[in-house]
Amino acid sequence: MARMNMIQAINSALDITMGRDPNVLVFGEDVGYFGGVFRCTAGLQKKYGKTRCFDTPISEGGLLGAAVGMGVYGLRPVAEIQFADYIYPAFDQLVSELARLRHRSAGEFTAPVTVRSPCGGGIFGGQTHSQSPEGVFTHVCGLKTVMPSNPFDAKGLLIAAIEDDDPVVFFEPKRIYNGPFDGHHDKPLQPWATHPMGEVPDDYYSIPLGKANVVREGKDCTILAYGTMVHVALAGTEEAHVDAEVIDLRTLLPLDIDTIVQSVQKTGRCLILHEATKTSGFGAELMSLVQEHCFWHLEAPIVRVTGWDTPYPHAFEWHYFPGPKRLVKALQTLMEN
Amino acid sequence: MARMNMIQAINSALDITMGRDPNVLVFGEDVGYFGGVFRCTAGLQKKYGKTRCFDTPISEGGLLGAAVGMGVYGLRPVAEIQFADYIYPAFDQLVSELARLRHRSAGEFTAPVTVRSPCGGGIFGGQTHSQSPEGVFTHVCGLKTVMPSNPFDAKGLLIAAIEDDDPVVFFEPKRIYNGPFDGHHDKPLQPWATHPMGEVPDDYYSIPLGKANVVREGKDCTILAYGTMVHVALAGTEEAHVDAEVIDLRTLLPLDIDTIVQSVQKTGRCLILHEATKTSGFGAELMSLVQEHCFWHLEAPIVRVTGWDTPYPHAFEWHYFPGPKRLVKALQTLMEN
Amino acid sequence: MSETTPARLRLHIPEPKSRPGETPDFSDIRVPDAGILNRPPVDTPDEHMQDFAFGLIRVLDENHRAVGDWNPRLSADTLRAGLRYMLLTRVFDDAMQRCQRQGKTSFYMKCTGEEAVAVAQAMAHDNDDMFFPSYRQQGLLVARDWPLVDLMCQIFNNPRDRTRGRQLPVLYSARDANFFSISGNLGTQYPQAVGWAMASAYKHDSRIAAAWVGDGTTAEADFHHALTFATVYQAPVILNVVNNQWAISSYQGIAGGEQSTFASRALGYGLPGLRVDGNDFLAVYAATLWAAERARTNAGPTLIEHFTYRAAAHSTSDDPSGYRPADEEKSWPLGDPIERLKNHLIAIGEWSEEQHEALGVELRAKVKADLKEAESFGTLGTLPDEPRSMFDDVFKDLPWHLVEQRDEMEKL
Amino acid sequence: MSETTPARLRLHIPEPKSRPGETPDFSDIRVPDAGILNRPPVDTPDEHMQDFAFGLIRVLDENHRAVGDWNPRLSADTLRAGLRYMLLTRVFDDAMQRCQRQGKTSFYMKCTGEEAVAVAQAMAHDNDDMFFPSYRQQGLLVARDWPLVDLMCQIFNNPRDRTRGRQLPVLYSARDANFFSISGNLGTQYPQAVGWAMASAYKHDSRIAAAWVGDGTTAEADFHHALTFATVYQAPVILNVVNNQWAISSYQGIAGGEQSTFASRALGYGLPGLRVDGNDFLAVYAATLWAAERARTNAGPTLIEHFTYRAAAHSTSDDPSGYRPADEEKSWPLGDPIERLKNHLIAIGEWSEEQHEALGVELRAKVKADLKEAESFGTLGTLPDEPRSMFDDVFKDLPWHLVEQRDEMEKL
Ligand SMILES: Cc1ncc(C[n+]2csc(CCOP(=O)(O)OP(=O)(O)O)c2C)c(N)n1
Ligand SMILES: Cc1ncc(C[n+]2csc(CCOP(=O)(O)OP(=O)(O)O)c2C)c(N)n1
Ligand SMILES: [Mg+2]
Ligand SMILES: [Mg+2]
Repeated sequence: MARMNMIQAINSALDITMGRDPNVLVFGEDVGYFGGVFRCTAGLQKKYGKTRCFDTPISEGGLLGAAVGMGVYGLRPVAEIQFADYIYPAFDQLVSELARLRHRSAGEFTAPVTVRSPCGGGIFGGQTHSQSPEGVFTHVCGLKTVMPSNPFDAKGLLIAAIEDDDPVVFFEPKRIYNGPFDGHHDKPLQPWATHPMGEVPDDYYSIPLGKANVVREGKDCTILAYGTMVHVALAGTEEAHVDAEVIDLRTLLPLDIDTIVQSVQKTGRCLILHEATKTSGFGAELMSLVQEHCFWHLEAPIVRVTGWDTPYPHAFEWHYFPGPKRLVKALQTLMEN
Repeated sequence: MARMNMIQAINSALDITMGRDPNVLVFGEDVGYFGGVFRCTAGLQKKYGKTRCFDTPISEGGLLGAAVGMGVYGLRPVAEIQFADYIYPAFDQLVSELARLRHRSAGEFTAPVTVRSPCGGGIFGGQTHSQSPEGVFTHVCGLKTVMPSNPFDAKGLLIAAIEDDDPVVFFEPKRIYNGPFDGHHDKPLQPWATHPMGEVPDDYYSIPLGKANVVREGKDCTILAYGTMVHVALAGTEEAHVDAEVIDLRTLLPLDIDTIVQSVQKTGRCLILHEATKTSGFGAELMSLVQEHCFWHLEAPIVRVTGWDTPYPHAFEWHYFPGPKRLVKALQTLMEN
Repeated sequence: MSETTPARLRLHIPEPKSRPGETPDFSDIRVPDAGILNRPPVDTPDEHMQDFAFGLIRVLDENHRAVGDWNPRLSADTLRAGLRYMLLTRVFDDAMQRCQRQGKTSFYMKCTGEEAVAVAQAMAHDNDDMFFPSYRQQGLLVARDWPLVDLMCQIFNNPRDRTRGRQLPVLYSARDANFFSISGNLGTQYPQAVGWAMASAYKHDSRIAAAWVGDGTTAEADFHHALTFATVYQAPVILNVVNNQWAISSYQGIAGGEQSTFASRALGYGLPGLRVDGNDFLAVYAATLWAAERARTNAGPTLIEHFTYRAAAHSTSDDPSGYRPADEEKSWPLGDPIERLKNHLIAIGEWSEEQHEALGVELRAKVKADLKEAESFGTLGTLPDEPRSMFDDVFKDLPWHLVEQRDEMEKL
Repeated sequence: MSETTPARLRLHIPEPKSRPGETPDFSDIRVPDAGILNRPPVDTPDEHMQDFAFGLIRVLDENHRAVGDWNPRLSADTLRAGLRYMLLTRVFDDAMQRCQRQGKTSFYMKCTGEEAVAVAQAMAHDNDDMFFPSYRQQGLLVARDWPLVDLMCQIFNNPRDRTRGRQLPVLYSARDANFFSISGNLGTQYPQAVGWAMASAYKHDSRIAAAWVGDGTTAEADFHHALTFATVYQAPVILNVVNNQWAISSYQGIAGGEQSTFASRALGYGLPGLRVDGNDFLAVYAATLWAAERARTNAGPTLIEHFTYRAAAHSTSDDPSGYRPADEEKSWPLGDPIERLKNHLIAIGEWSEEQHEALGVELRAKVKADLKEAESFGTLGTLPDEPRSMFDDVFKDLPWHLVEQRDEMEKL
């Protein structure tokens, strides 16, 4: 057991899969010699050589297109999109090609590509370094979408994603790269070293995609969260003195519906928490599924706590970020009803 | 009053706005001399000249980027994306630029661009000529999203969209270009000429964005639909012998929430119908809003009837298309509950 | 401050020289003599490759002789094989077009007039080279002896359709022919081919990749992506632009062909661009051999512009009389690829009108027989499979929500 | 079948000549003498523009003299103005970098070593020409006499920030300076500039547009989109590529600069590409005048590659010692733009070390005073506005759901 922050855990996942499988290639903007602007690929070029971990031109569409072709050849490319905000230039290759190839060719051609990308705000990145576009990808048939909330999960889920024969979009909440963040931006940063989920085995293990994790058991209500928001959920729960069951979805698609339904049928109340903008965000799908599966168990309307429907403003980051204060208030409404 | 099909109505809207405002330019792939693969821009180049209605290179990203620049200059560009399936190469210019410009520049720069694009299936187009991506755009702050269901609305809404100072994505369900379609593909096509909504004034009028239309009053339940599905909703209602209130949303964002809430609070039951794939489709947002606003009035779970979560298969079009048969069954479940 | 006096700016909109009602006008097309260009070494630095990007590589001259440095000196058997494949492709196209008119398929696209491109290139490549085609390279499959019955079944979406009715007809997939699944989205295969070639190079393999787009598609982002990645990583790939003068109703000037050639796009990336008479079987064959040798010897990628003409409609949904003069194709200065190769074979005494006649009869009979067989498995309307099959292959394994939806569909 | 014997393919990965710990090595950069290239008419057909895309337009020679056909023959006052703007830009950069270290702003980006590009170009343009910059052309605003206090307030996101704290610092907007809102997404402004220029041409206006991207950004789709639309519609636009050798940690070879020049990209589109010594104020000024005259006379667009060097870190979040030799900038063969113009002015007897010294003192004092004023309105942490303001400008008018969300926020 070692202590790793999320960057080290991701680096370890890449290192281990590259070591086990010569078909795993890692590339993206600044990922080669430099090791990535967030250092997730540090040391990999030195260890595995220039043709296994390298820089690409600043062309998200091009690097995704090339990744699809490499996948078709038989490799397992792991492509980094430097910021999730910059995944849009690659959108056509992602949704029209990568996601559809297996289906349109009836399985003749497939591309097991993993797309890694840091997402989310809380780092003073302004509107073009803070977005959480995960919801859009859950609307695209043929893609799996993952977002870990801690180093242990990040490593296990990334290894599973790379080994998965379907394309996976793997979002990394950059705000928690170095430590958990519960939304109290005025508090000093807690390093992962002091957090149980910062304990990460050095060697190989994987966490199956599609399985959620109940990070806190409770009976008053159910909170559905993922990524950074899991920590906000836990903090808000304590501060609201509500015995909430907190579920870390880990994989958004395919979704672990059973764990969700069981919990909501038990608690009768549900709150959905995400950083992405509200309208047509993934919270809408979660709310719909809970409504469809648990209608007769619901004792109060399901509640969404999300980012506002505006671009992520640089100056008003903490007014925008759905932190504990908003969560506590929402939990109170949820319980009063 | 003239009789127009949807193509003629759209052509008339373009003709009238070009006639009234020299800043309106119309362009896209094959829209110039030829008049568009669906003929929506027929005759406009001849009437207004090559520099007002012209072909663009096959570069959706390029033509959208150019449209943004034209908008910044002070023009009102109307860009056609030949098929909604091909809007993805323009995705970055749409969501990162067009949608955000006013906000990021605090109003210093704006681009009143209208993006027209035929969407939807039922025309043997296969997976790359049948998609309904509207939901994705409702998740993007700063874009308005419109989808008409008939010639009269198409003309009035398109004129409003072009005159609107915010960017508008205007989806045209190509299956109903020539006549309403209720999902009974075996029945002969009914031309718009024989349909009341095929009666379209020759001259200028506009229909405000953000206002839904109750196309059928009813008390048993509420059906939320738009585009082609409005006609399926009306057919299914008759066939299920359910007195449903059918609401044609017309504009998805901003949404006419009042009309929806009023109706559901009256009926206590709600069904949502769209052709797009289910997971994280716009139906999820509709279901969430209804759940949030009408929870205490709901007598049964809200139901979604949508396209399956697969690419649109060429051979199984009618197994994929959410037609009256599926609607009737869903209405029965909805009423039984 | 600029010293120029403010002039009134003008917006330029490119226009073809002739439109419906006018007489076809190709007077702006310069047709250099065959054989005048030399064949440089495959590792020639691109600054010395200018002439090949702006000129036109041609082998067959007015007297139907193969002349010059680029003459690939092919055996008569190879030439006859090429002629046969081209003619078979044309006969196949005509037959499938008829099927569409008869309602046996929803859609079809011919490559009439462009047969030399796909056929000569398939023959010049190794059989295990990987092809990333557009929808207009059916000749690649014909020349790789892929069963026409299989293509027909894909077109008919019948139970023998290996893609199980998933795609629009003509968007073939044929992995066993090293022929990539065709996308409906233009140009996406271009960077994919480069990625495949990068993988082949990474693996120290010897297989190279080739990709095709049309003149209109060069305007897409993926064209630039492919050229950029190809030059940066010196990928073993041949990037082909089939300039058939039209993109549905837009002539090639709308794609940027007015100010320069598509072959010349390569020069700015430090790559050689070869502009080839696309209706000259021998020229296409020779240019492809050159680019293939270049790729296989780690000398780098090549862009080839095939200068040809789309003699037929864009597709069965298109009517060219709406945007170009009637039978403009008859005035196309570079002639017809099948006629030209036939005349060459006759000129060298290796073919005759009678043999050609007989070949036509034989191939029409073959296609008729294949069609009969394919139709016996069903045409448009016969479902290729159980409807439930549409849920397969979205993912490798069906997730719960697709199982649920499949059950819902079957309970209807 | 290919006649080449299957070779083992190799994947090529470009590498800079020197990395940290090694001595800087620019031996592969050829520096032609100043003044050797002629200045062609602005409507010269692009096939005769080769030399300008592969050579290097330079005016200042080793003896600090302005030589050759491209010498714009600027007055001493103009030259002194240019020197002043460049120095002011550098002083401003240093001050803002300090502010970031002091926590007065979250982020900053310098353009040290590249000042000549933005300053000379702004001066060569008409004031009503429209600029679509990247984040490294602050010199454009300085040279248009835009108040530094306004820029500082944007950087500090204080109540005087005209963009109301919406964007990351340095992503300025300055409509009154005809300076377009800078996007965080690389390259998107390129086709937008072309569209703006098309609109200006459509309106028979006389204003032209100019856009800037870095070497790395040329790989983005929008680079190709811009060049394609510019050539097709012959838009009155100047497309600039500032090749400062680095894109964060990737050297320009990763963007495709290894096999050809960025200026040469233009040739394949039938456009002239000018490759200019970006650290030579006079050369940049002259090339810009040429391209502006070309655009304004409906002769077409131009691509200009400014060959320069990013002397500072990419941004305050970056540390170049991780990927390039320490003080590599000292070995840059084209020197420093401010030094070079200063030496030229001294050489022609229009300037002195003393005056330069005094100018430095004056500008540092000016920036200090401006900073004092800007800081008086607040720095990072002082909110630019009411939080509710973040809901403005998403749309022209607030739709109900934003009103609802705004109320929810305020009720907290
Ligand atoms: C991304 C995308 N945009 C638009 C289309 C619609 N479309 C199909 S074919 C075509 C014309 C292509 O012309 P070209 O590239 O010259 O190929 P050709 O048909 O001449 O072989 C267009 C615009 C598409 N399929 N994909
Ligand atoms: C679409 C997009 N991809 C990636 C980034 C991240 N990024 C910001 S600056 C930069 C490097 C740009 O290099 P270059 O174009 O050479 O400009 P320079 O910084 O050297 O002036 C990168 C990769 C971005 N901002 N936008
Ligand atoms: Mg074409
Ligand atoms: Mg750079």
